[in-house]
Amino acid sequence: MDFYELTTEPIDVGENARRIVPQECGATVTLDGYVRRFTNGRETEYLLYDAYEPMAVKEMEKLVAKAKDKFEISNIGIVHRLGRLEIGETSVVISVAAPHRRAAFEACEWLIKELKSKVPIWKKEVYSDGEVWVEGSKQEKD
Amino acid sequence: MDFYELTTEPIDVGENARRIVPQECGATVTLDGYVRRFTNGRETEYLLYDAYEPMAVKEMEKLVAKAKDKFEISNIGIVHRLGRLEIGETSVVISVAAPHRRAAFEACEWLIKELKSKVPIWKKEVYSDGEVWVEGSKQEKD
Amino acid sequence: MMKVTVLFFGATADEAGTVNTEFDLPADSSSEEAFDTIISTFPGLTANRDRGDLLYALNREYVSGGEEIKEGDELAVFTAVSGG
Amino acid sequence: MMKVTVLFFGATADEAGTVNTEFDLPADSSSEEAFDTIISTFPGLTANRDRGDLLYALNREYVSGGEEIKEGDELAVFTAVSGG
Repeated sequence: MDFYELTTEPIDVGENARRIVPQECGATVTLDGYVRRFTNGRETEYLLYDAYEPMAVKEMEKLVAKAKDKFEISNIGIVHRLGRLEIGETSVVISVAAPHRRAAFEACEWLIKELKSKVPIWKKEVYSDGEVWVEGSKQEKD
Repeated sequence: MDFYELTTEPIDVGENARRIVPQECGATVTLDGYVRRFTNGRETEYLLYDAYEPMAVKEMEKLVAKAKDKFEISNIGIVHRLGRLEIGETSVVISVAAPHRRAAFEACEWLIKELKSKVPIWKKEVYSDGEVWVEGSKQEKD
Repeated sequence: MMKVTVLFFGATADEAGTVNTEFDLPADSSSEEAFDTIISTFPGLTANRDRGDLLYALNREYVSGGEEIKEGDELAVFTAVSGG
Repeated sequence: MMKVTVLFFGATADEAGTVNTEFDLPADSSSEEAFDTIISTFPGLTANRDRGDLLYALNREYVSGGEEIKEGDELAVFTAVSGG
């Protein structure tokens, strides 16, 4: 069972990992991305995530299908949070279960990279003295 | 704050990931290894893990120090379970927090590989018609 | 003429001053023509377009160029995504 | 003579029939001599040793060879680890 969801509720990272554990697998790799306090030395107060929701879900669905085609993995679970997020809160979690961990590591890293360059979600960083919509780059590095 | 522990209690994968989140970081990668039902087509009933406990903790401590030297990461949390484990239960969880996810992926994968070849822990697979201590290989692959 | 819906998100919503608007386009518009018309209506967006900073979607798919726009289509204009 | 503790785990505990035993070794034994003496006492372990399957630890560190064994040391003999 795969899943790809948007939510405005806090994300439970452990639950995400355990939702996709099938009996024939041996390892799950999970990427937990969360709100940093400092970006380029500037202190963030909180973040706002906006999304083109139906397209975002469609793009996540495509990424899941592509990843399962490309890597020897069994299941994928992705949840991206929207709305206001405080420092340290999880914005995105991606879990990949596979019979062998190498494929799970590769697929998880590939998925976050693709998600960051393709899924229509935007974040606004709010500082004590201003705010800015972060613009991604199509050659997203990290 | 790093940690490396042995436990006979069930492991909470999400808690492991969240225990090491520092404010300057942006990503945590977690490897969750659990008991497979089938190994080489043979059905496992349950597993028993034995360890040379004080040496295992020492070796985990060394791996943590080496990883922090080798990769640009902030914190590491490792918990390995001992005793009897049922199918699907987590045997080991390794979480690595880093400012940039690439280093977290690399360090997490390096840590599980090293743990499987160096930390004195052994597993016994118990089948309906027998049992066997699994012997590792110094060139552990996956 | 035909009616389409146009959506903006994040920075483009700020520039356009709206997240959602209806547009009348000539029948048989291509996706290039449609988005050109839309951007020209929002001066705040032209600088973004000229820098090549905008992405375009038609009915919740990225446009690859040459699509034919139809009555009731959903178009969207946004900057490079920054989720994760 | 000096007294040391010897530990076995998993497969070596099964072969040796014990997990923990005391051993008397000649003073000034090297780690090689010590482990040779130990293995010879447990015929179940000699096949493992001859196949190169055994790992050795002294005071909770892998031996690299040439260590000098002292009274009260903790020695351990085990097969390649299989945790994870």
